[in-house]
Amino acid sequence: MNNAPLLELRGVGITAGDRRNRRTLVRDVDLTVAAGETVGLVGESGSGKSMLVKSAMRLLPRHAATSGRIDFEGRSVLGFSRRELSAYRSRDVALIHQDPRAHTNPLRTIGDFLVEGVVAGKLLGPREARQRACALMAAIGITDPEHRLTQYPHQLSGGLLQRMMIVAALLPSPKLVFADEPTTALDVTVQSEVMAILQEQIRERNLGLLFISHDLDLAAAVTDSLAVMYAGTVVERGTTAEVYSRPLHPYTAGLLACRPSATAVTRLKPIPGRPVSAYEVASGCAFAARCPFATEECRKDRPQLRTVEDRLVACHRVEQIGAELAQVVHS
Amino acid sequence: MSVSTSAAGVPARLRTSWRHPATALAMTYVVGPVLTILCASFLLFAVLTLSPGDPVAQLLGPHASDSARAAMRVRLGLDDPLPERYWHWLTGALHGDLGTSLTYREPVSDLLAPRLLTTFVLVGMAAVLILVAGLVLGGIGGTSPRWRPLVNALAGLGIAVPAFVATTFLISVFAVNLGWFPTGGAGSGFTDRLWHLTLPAIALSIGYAAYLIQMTSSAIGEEAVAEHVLTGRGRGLPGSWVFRRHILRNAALPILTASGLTVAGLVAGAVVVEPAFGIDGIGSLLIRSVSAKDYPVVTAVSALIVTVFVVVTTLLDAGQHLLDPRLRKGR
Amino acid sequence: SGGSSGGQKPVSADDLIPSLPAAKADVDRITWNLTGGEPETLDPANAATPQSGQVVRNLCDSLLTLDAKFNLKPNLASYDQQSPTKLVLTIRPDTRFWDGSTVTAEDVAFSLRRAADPAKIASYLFANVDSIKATAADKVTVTFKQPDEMFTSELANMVVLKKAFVEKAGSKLGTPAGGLMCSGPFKLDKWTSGDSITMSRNDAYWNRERRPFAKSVRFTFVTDATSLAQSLNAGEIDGAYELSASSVPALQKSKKGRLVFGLSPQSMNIYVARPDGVMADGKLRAALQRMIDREALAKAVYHEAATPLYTMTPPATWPNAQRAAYEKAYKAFETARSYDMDAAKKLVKSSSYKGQQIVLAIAAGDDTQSRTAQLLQQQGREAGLTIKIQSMQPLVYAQAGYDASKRKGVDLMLSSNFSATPDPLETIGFTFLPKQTYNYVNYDDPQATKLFDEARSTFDGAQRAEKIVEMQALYEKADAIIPLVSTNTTTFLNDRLTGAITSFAYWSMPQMAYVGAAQK
Amino acid sequence: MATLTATLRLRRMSTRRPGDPLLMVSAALAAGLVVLAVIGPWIAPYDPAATDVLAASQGPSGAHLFGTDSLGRDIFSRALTGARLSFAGPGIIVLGSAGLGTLLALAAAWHGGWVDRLLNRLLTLLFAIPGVLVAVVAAAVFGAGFWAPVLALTLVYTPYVARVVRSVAVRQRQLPYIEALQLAGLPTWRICLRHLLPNVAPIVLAQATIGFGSALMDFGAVSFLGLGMQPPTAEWGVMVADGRSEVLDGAVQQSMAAGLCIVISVVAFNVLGERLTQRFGGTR
Amino acid sequence: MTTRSVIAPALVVEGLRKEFPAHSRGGKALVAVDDVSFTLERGGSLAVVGESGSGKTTTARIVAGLERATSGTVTAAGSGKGTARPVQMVFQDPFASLDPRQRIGAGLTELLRVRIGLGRAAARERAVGLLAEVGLDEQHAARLPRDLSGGQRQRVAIARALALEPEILILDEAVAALDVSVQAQVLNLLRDIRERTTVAFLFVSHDLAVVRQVTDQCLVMRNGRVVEQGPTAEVLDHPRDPYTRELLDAVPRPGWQPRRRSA
Ligand SMILES: Nc1ncnc2c1ncn2[C@@H]1O[C@H](COP(=O)(O)OP(=O)(O)OP(=O)(O)O)[C@@H](O)[C@H]1O
Ligand SMILES: Nc1ncnc2c1ncn2[C@@H]1O[C@H](COP(=O)(O)OP(=O)(O)OP(=O)(O)O)[C@@H](O)[C@H]1O
Ligand SMILES: [Mg+2]
Ligand SMILES: [Mg+2]
Repeated sequence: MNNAPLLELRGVGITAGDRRNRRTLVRDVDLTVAAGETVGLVGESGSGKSMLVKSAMRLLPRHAATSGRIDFEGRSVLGFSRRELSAYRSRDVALIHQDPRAHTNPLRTIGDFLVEGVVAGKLLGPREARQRACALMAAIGITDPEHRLTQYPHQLSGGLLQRMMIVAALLPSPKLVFADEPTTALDVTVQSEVMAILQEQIRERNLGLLFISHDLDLAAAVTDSLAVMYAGTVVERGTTAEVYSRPLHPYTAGLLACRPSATAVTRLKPIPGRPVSAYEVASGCAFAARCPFATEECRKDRPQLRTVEDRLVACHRVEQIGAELAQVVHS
Repeated sequence: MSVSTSAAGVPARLRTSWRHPATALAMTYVVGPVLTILCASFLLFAVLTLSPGDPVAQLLGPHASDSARAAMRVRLGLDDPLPERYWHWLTGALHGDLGTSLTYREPVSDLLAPRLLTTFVLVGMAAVLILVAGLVLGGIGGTSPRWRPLVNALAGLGIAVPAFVATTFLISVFAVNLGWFPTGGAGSGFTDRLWHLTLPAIALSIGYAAYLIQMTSSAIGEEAVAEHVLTGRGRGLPGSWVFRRHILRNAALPILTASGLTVAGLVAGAVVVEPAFGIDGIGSLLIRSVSAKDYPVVTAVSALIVTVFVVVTTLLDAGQHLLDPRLRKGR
Repeated sequence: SGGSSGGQKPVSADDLIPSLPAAKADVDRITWNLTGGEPETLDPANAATPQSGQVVRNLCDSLLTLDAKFNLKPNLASYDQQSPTKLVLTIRPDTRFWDGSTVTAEDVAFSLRRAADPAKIASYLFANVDSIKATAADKVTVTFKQPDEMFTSELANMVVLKKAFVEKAGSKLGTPAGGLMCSGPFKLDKWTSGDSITMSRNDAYWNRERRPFAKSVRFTFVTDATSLAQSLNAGEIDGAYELSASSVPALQKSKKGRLVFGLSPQSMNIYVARPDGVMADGKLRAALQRMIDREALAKAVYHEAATPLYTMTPPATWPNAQRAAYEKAYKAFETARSYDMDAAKKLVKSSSYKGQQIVLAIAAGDDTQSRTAQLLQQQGREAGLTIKIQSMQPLVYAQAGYDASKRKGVDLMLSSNFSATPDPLETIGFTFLPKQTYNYVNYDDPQATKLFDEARSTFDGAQRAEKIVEMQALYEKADAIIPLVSTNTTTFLNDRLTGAITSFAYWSMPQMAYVGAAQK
Repeated sequence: MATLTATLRLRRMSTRRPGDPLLMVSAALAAGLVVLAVIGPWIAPYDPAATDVLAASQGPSGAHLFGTDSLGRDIFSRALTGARLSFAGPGIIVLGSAGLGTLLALAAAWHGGWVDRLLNRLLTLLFAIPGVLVAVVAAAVFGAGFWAPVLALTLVYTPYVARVVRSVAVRQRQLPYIEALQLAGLPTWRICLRHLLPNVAPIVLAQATIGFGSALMDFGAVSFLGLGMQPPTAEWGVMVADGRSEVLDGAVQQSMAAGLCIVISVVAFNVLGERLTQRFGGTR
Repeated sequence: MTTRSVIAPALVVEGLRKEFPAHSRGGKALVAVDDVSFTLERGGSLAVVGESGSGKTTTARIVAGLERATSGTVTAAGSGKGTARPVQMVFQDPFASLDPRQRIGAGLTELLRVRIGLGRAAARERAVGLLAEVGLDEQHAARLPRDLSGGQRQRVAIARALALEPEILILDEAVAALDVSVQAQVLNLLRDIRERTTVAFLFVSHDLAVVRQVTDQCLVMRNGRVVEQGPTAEVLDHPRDPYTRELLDAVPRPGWQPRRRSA
């Protein structure tokens, strides 16, 4: 186990489609999650966040292909045999989805759903598994857990169901949890509660967490480090505090600036244009079309992630525009 | 047949908002179907009664006097008002007396009983063929992307072969040229009957089996890419576990419906196949009775076919309510 | 295959075979198909279809009978025409029903009176009957309102039932549930609706000569020509009468049995369907007579199971004794109506025909009729006529047979006729007497009517033949009926069997009693 | 919400995918068949009704591509000529049932409530009566021929169209754009005809295409049973039935030619309909 | 903004109540909206906030006339223009609120011609003007909705609503489905519209930060009832109701920590 990070993505690319029209969805992504670390992955819709998680679990649909390296504890996930893969999925990692209702089988009880992972993986016996599940449910404040086991998904509210997803994810004691926008479908108050539970459990067990969100504020509040994605690539990576307070990439800065403030009424500074997908970008920086600082170089060459002030940024002009960016965010 | 092949989907049932649960159940499973059967049988009865052609023409031959004809019409109640005749028929039918055939001058129930057995064996054989072929091939098509195109092509072709064309083809090849099977008759005794009914059962089943293959294949295929199945995979559940508990279990509902509807439609399909093979079942009886305007027989056979259909669909409905917890406990 | 028709030359009357060589030994079981399908009833008074009549004749004894050459013979009774209006039947003394009871004069009188009931299909035969009485223990006397020569020959199809049984069975008589009680060579075993009728030998049958060879006979009901031919070829079914023309070629090649054509009074004709309309023009009707290639029709549609026909009454209805007289008259028509398209065209030209549509009605679903009509249509086109085929629902078609209102708009009707007895008078009467059922064109010639009445009261065959031939010369001039072919009785019999009656006389005798093993 | 957007985008992506080879092939085949059906009688080498007893029941040859039937008619010409009637019946059935079904479906979807419930009851009733039964009874009432089965099958097919279109229309009806139009005060007929109808039209088309295949088979079946078109009419169902009597003699050409015509046509229209359904995202 | 309140209100809602019949057998009727009253000033902007299922949408739909209230009254200022409706609505889902088969320009001109009664040329000219008002240009008029991005569609939806010159514009989560970067564009557009015209906004949202930007009055709903009502800044800065406070606490912001409500 030594120093190898829990999860390491190197130059990951994802393409999808049939032979005649293949599309790049994700391009050249590097990302690491260390044990006990909470990493945030933020980006607007379609930037490839979910695809990245799916590829890390080898859950991509048949017509999609992954390139690059994905290592878990130093072992190549893409090279896993069937058995290894099964063990990896059942013990090492867990996935919490955005829409819990679509991700539970409507015809089976919550009890079946919660324990089948550990029972099928022969980690626990059925009875033991149910006891553990009840204990865990009680711990996160779900009343009458025994009764919940016999209920069906449609009888539970979205918030409760999402908490069940968390229980199901934690039951096999994985080392790493992927949480793909776990609260997007929920009310703010419920979101707060679900996030609190998730954070509490992750910290308690010292698990790795890859937290995906399009809400920069939320991600900033719950993560240790942040990766910002745009059009299938990571444009900036660093510790949460730094990225949030002093973005180096114009896109990160733009995102921060365009959020309406919860405390003051100001005229918003939107990013012009619309978000694009990876396959819509021909060459050059994907953000160039919307970037106020873009130059000819940006439009021609794709910037690579490079280290700038302890951070990784994919921008040709980081050095030149630093001061202006700060102004954009904080005015 | 089409209506046969185009037969698809369950007739959507009314979701009535009756207050009392028992009333609602009775409404759905008893009153509705019974009303449907009554309406259908009355419609057929009325339409047939109003059709041109005098059944007495055949009963008395060409040389009878007008007064003899008139007397016969009175005796058979042919001149009574329509509702009265229907009421008469209905009350009789409720007491097990389906009336007396005009052409055969014997009780309709006596005519039906032996023919029902023939048709039942034919339909039973066809049902077995359909279910075996449909579920096995459909299962292969649904689970194996490699075989799917072939299975789909087969099903597509099968659906396009009308029973009457299949009949002609089968007779020409297997009966006339190869001499493996007889071309007609229902046979007597168990094995002889099976032997006689093999070709008709195949002809009858081709279209329906193809339909079932399609439905099964697409139900399994659709379920296989459902998000909750993805969740199962993501939790490292073994493939067979996911297939049995998530894919098959969930696909079972539409497959059950399709199977049931297919079998319910078979009796109607026999109307085409039986005359073509010279099998004297209720299908042939219907065709003959229609041209002889033997309305007690036609009404009884039609009511029977409709009843079988309605009963099967009602059972399917009930089965769905049992199998689907979402329907079981209300919303 | 046994001495059936020679393949190439058209079948002529001389090629027809009345019966196959006599059976040599008993057989256990014969499976025979009723090509018309399941009988609607076995009640003799209503058994008017080929299939129901055929079965009944084996079960119940007719008072008189025919032989294979249509000669009238005594059977259960012998007859004595004591005067033109009085007929006395003498019942054989030793006759017994299946249950062992004696056949009495009362049973005979009862059976006849029952058939005369207007609600029975056969009742029309009794139109001239005044009374039916059992006048002695073994005698039944029938008196007539007016002399009726035809009645006697109809007695070949009149069967006797046990009175007590009939009264008990009521309306169930002759159904699968009700059964029958007769004195015939076979006893009814079982009628399984939709499947078969089985009958077994009546070992106590009074007529030793007619004792059946077969222990049991099973009648099947296959109607589909293809299925039937296949079953015959496979030996599953031993034989059948009245095979469909379309299965003739295949069966002729059969290695399992032989196909035989026999004389039959059945014919296919075109009836002019109404007195008005385009066909009212006599020239046009005459054109029709000449434009039809009857030979080709017999060949293409019937595969030679039919013989061209040139008068309404087919040769099979001629009494054997007067054959020569009838034949002479017939030849004249054969020449005058022979196929001649040029003559037909001329006739059409000289007629009032202006290209109107001529509607020809046929029964829907009747393959032979449909093919015949198609051929007629084609030949009509050659002659310059536009013929439109109108398929009628079988029931409507049947109704149109006697109800003029159902023939509205129809100019011609294709119709097959059959007369069960060797007597041309019956058909002629229905067709050419005023107000009769088939007199669609309102033919009314007092001279012909007079001849008809005289013929009916003439019990001497030769004299009657004279009158009929004279009458025929009159009514055929009207061309109200365009005869097409006389359809032969086609019989298929498995080679293991023989003895079958192969002329239409089978319908008036216990035909299954004759069939037995071909080898000792 | 983000994923909602993503799936919508995905769908958009797939509907704009340019080439669906199966769609193109089946559309071309179907179109070709329709053209043949229209011009068939003119290009047929022989008069389909011309009998030639001397050349009866011949196998395929140069003079007679598919051989001749028992009356010596050219089967190829009959098959070609027969296409017109064989297509006309289903064509009318499909037009009628699609029109009627769409009308009912729109009315039910728009009004909801008791109108919808009444329609639903009616459809359930119609579903329960098998199509063949209706066609058979119709033939008994109106007499065998063209119109009886056509009208009966139109009636039988209506509920199938109505059910599918209704479900699509109900879905459309609930979309905000319809409410926006209502709010804007546009007259109901205008919303129904100019907005709702065009949006359900593709699915009606797809449904009608599949229905055409089924109708072709059912229409043929009714003729085959002797309750529809009558011989000597050149129509495929009639031809299959007609050829049956020759099968014993080993002359299968008539039945097989007509049968193949039916199968090929049905496959073409079924595939086309299925591809259209897929493209327009309706439910089967 | 304060000067505006002198004029008669654009919308007065009093004692609004809406019950939905029970779904399942034996169930009770669901009270979606319970005794809701508020006033929307002419040119004002009122936010309706609350958790999911609190009855926001139902209230908005009743005001729009898309739903019938069980009881209570809705009085909207009659529009001087006569034919046009005083209330228009912009929906949440930008992908479903435009007829997918109608070109943008055609949709606008249809409304202008049928409802306002403009001639063909005038309608076209006005349509271009409207598109310009929402930041789209003439070339967008020829496109189908599927060729536009979500933000652009929402602009079109706003243009359509404005075309009928309503007194009141209801925006039901109108920016919720948009990407953040685009959401800001639309919010700015809404602010511009408020400044340029006298149309009043009824702004339904669950996003308090957004609410602060575009409204000046605020209504907090829970379980169909109004729990707090007042000027937006007042309500958001000094919430009086515990539920409002809870809502505010749950909004992620720098230094925020998620908290469990109970236990
Ligand atoms: N199964 C698929 N096949 C092809 N393309 C896909 C598939 N699923 C998603 N995409 C495309 O991949 C890109 C990235 O999608 P992804 O779902 O990863 O985005 P995301 O960042 O998770 O967005 P969201 O916030 O909406 O969930 C999008 O352009 C999407 O349209
Ligand atoms: N047509 C309807 N039939 C039955 N119940 C309904 C209907 N529309 C809404 N409801 C119910 O009324 C309640 C209020 O719904 P409403 O849509 O107004 O909430 P909302 O505040 O807009 O929620 P959200 O933030 O999720 O949009 C909910 O419980 C909902 O289930
Ligand atoms: Mg995602
Ligand atoms: Mg809402």
